[in-house]
Amino acid sequence: MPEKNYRETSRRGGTLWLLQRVSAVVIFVLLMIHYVTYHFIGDGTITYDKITAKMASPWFNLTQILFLVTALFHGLNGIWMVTEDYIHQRAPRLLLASILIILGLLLLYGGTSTVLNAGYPGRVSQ
Amino acid sequence: MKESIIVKILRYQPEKDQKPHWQTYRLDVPADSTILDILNEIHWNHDGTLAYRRSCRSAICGSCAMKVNGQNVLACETPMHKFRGNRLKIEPLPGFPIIKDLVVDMDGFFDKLQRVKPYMVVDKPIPDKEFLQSPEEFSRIRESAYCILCGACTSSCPSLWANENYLGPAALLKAYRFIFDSRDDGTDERLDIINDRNGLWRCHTIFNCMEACPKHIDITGCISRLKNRVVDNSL
Amino acid sequence: MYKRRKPYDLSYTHFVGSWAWLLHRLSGLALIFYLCLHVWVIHTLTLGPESFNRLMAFLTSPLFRILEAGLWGVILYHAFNGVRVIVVDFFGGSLSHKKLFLVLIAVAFLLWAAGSAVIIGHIH
Amino acid sequence: MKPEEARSVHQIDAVVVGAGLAGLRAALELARNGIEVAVLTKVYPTRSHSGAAQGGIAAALANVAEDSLELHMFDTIKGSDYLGDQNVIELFVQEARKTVYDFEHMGVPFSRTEDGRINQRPFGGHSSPRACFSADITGHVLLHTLYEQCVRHRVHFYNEFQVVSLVIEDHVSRGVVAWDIRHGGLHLFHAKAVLLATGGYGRAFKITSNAHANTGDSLSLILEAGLPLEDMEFVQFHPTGLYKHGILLSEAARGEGGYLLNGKGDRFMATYAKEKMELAPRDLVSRAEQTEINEGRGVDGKDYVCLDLRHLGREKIMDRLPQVWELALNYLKVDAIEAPVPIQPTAHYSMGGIPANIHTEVIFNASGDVVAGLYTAGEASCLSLHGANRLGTNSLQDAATFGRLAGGRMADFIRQAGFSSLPANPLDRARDRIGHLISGGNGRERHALIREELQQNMTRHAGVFRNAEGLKQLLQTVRELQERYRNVRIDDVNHPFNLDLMEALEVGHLLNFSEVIVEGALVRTESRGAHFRTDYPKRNDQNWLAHTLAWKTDSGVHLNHDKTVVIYMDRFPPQERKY
Repeated sequence: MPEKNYRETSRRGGTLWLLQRVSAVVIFVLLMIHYVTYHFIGDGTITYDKITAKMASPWFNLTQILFLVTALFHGLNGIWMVTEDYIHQRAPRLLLASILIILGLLLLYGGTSTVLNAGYPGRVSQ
Repeated sequence: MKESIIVKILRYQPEKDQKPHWQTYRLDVPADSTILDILNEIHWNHDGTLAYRRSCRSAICGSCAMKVNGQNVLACETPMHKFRGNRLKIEPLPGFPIIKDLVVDMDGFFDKLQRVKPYMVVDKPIPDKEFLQSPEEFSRIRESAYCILCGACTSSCPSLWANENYLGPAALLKAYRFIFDSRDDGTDERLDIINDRNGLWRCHTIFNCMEACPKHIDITGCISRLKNRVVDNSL
Repeated sequence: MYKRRKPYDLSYTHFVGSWAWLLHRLSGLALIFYLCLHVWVIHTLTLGPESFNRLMAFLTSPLFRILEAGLWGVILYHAFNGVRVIVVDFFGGSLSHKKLFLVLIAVAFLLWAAGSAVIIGHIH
Repeated sequence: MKPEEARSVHQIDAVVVGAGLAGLRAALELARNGIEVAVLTKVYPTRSHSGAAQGGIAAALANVAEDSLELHMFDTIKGSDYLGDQNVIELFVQEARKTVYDFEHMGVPFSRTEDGRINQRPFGGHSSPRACFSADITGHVLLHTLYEQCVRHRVHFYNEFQVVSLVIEDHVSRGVVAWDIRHGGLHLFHAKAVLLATGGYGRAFKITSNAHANTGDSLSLILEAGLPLEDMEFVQFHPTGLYKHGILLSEAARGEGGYLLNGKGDRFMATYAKEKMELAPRDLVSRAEQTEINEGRGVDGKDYVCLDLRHLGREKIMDRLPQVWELALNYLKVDAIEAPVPIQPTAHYSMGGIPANIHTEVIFNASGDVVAGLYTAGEASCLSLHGANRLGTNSLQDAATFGRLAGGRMADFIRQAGFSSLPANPLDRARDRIGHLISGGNGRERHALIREELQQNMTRHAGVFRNAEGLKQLLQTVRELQERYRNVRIDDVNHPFNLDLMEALEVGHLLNFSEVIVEGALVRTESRGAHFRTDYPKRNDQNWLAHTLAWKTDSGVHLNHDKTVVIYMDRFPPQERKY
C-alpha cells in the first residue's frame, strides 16, 4: 500500500475559519453603518471638520478601531487562505506570512494613530 | 432513428504521444445514446485503440466518470441529448494524471481515502446480534453511504487542481460517513486527521463537487457539518 | 502517465457556486487593496485640514464618484455572497445555495442601485 | 516490453481472483487469520458488480415477522425446483444470520426498524420478510464495507489485473497467470491456495443486467484446464430489466408492492401465480411476462410490459426505491411516480458454474474428487445452493457466507500445506494467447461483431423459453463464431491499458462456455426452474433430478449426469412447485 503522507498538521485551520466568519459579521454591520452615515446621509462631501467632530467621541473611535482590526484581519487572513491553496512550500509560506503580519501591524499602527491623533481638535493648529 | 454527431476526444497514447491531443470522430448513433454508448460504438466499430473504463453501465460502479462538455459526469447514465448541438467534447477527469486516453490514475484518490480511516472502529463489546441504531441515526449517514467513489467530485474541485495533496470531497465524505455513524468509536481520531491544512480547510464551499456528483449527495453540506464539529470540539 | 499542471481549469463549465467563489476571491483581493489605500488616505487627517480637504476635493470629483459607486458594488457583492457562505456553513444552506445566491444578489443589486443613485447624485 | 517474460513473479499464500462480495469476504477472512492474501481484480474492488445488487441479503433474523431456519431452507429448496443440494442449503441458512450480524458489526449501514434493529422486507419466493436491506443499495454498502475492512486488514490488492490462465497440474492448483492491464505484462502468482470468485456471465446475452466485466472468465479457464463446469444450462432471467437496456430494476420494487401490468393494464400475474402474484419467484414471473409479450399482450403490441409503482406514492418511492426511480428517469425518461416503467426479462444470474463441494473445494468429477488448493465461491461457483433457480437476496448471502467459509477453509489448508512446485513453463498458455491477439496475423474479424452475434443468438434461443430446434441452430452458430474468433485481429497493439485486448480475451471466454450452456440445455429434456423447454414443459424427476457436469474436449462438449442431488427425503421430498 502506498504510504504518502498528505498531512500538514495545522490545527489553526478551524480557528482561522471561524474568526474569518465572525469578523465578517462584525464588518458587515459596521460597514453598513459607516456607509449610511458617511455617504447616504447629508450632501456627500467629506471635510476635515466633519470628521474631526465625529472623532471627538471616544465611542466612535472605538468602533473605528474595531473596524480597522476586524477588516485587517479579515482581509489579510483572506489573502493567506487564497495563497495557502497555491503555495505549498514551507519557505515561501513563511515569507508570505511574515509580510502579511508586518503589513497588518503597519496598517494597524497607521490607522490607529490617525484615529487617535486626529480625534483631538486641540492638537490641531489653527 | 439515428443522428449525426461530432465527438472530440482528448487522446493520449503513452507509447507514442508526448502530450494529449484532440481527435475528432464523426458518426451516426441512435438518438437515445448515452455517452458510454457512443464510446462503445467508437471502440467496437471504428477505433479499437480508444481506452476508457466502464463496467456496470447503471451508475453504481463508478468506473466511467469523465469530463464531457466541461463537466464531470458518469458516461453510462448521461444521454447525449443533455448537451445541445450534437457536439461532444470528451476528456479524462481533470486534476488526475492520465494513464491513457480517458483512463486516469486513481491511486492517489484511493490512497487519500485510506488516510481518513475509512472503516468502522469499535471499542465497545460486540453484541450477539446487531448494534441498535435508530432510523433517525441511520438517516444521518444514509446519504453519504451512496457514494460510489467515482472521483467526479474530487476531480472537479478547484482546491484539488491547486493542491494535489488536498484530501478532496470524496475522502471527507467518507470521513463524515463514519464520524456521524452512531456505532463508531473512532470519531476523535478521524476529526484530528481531517483537521488539517490539506484536509477540511481547503474546502471553500465552491459546490463543484455537488454539481458533479452522480448520486446528488449533499457533499458540501456534509463537509460544513464536519467543520462545525471540529470547531465545536476545539472550543 | 501524463501529469497535467493547471492551477485552474478554465474549461470546466462554471456553475453558480464556482462563479460565486471566484468573484468572492477577486472582490476580496480588491477590497484589501482598497483598505490599504483607505488607511493611507485617512492618514492625511494628521497633516491638518488643508491637505486633507484638498485631497477630499480631488477624491469627490465625478470620476471618483463613479469609482465609488463601483466600490459600493464590490463591497455589496462580497458582503452578500459572504452572507450566503455563512448560511451554508452554519445554517444548513448547502442544498439551497443557488436560490440563496439569486435572492441575496438581487437584494445587493437593489442596494447598489439605490446607493449609487445617491453617490452619483452627489456629483456637482 | 515483450509478453514473453513475466514482468514479475509473486509468491504468496493465497490468491483470490475477483473482488466482489465473495472474493473480498474470503480475502478478509484470510487476512483475519493472519494469511498473506493477494486479490486480483479486472476493475477496482468497489467497481465489482456485487455493488449493483439492490434489494437485500436474506437471513431469517425474524426482526419484523416470524421466521425460521426451516422455513428459509424450505423456500430455497422449493425455489431451486429441488435441484439444490439440501446439505448445502442447510449449512447456508444456518450460517446466514452470522454473516449478516458480522456485516453489521463491520459497519454496514442497514435500514432500521423503529426499535433499532436491522429492517427486513419481503422478496420473491420467500414466505417471510427476510431481506435485510439498506434502502436500495444493499450490495453497494456491503461491497464498500468489505473493501474498507480489507484495507484495514492490509489485504494486497492487484487492481486491474486480468487472469489469463490457471496453473493447474495433476489436479493440484499452483497459481495463476495474470495480465497487468494498466502497464501491460504478465505476472505469475505462485500460491498455495487459489479462490476463483469472478462472478457471473450475463454478458453472454444481449439483454442482461450484468456489467461489461461479467464475462465469466474463470469458468472458461476452468474448461481450458480440462476441468468440468456444472449446471450451466440454468440461467436466471430477472423479470424487471429496464426495457431495451436490460439494466436491473430491483425486485424490491415488487417487494415494496409494485404491480406488473400488461398492455391491457391488467395485473397479469393473477393468471400465473394467484397467491404470490408479483412476488412469485423470478423464473415464473419472467415466463409470465414473456408469455404476455409473445401472445401480443405487451404494451402497444411491443416486447415489453410495465412495472407500476404509482400507487406507492412519492414518499415511499423516494425513501425505499430512489435508485429505481432514477434509473427509469435517466435511461427511459419515465418518472416512476407518475407513469409505469417499461420492463422486460433480462439475463441476470448464473446458477451453474465451477463445481465445488460443500467446503467450496473445486471438484473435477461426479464422485467429488477435489483439485488440491483450488476453491470457488459466489456466482462463479456451483455448490448447487440455488439449484435450477435462485431466490432474490439469496445471492448476496451466498457470496458472503461461502466467501467467508472458503476463506476459513483456505486458511486451514494453507497452514498445513507447502508451495507446490511450478510446471516448467507456466506462462506458455497465457503468452501464446496474448501474443496471438496482439500480433494478429492476417485476421480480419472484429471481436465486437462476434460478441454481438453471440449475444443476440443466445438471448433469442437460450433465453426464457428454449426448444430443441432453436438450441441446435444456436449450437451451430456458436461453433461458427468460435471458428471466426480464431481470426480476430485487434486494433490496439500497445501494452498499457489495452481495452481492445481485454475485450478480445473476454469474447474468447464467452464463446468457450456458451457452447456448454447450449449443449447442456439441449440435452436436458425437461423444464426445471429457470430452464424451460417449450417442447418438454414438465419437470421430469425420474430422469433429470441430477446435476450436469460438462467438459470441453477436442471432439466437443462431453456431458455427464451422474452427480446426484442431495435430498433429505424425510424432510423435503420433491413436490410440485406452485405459488
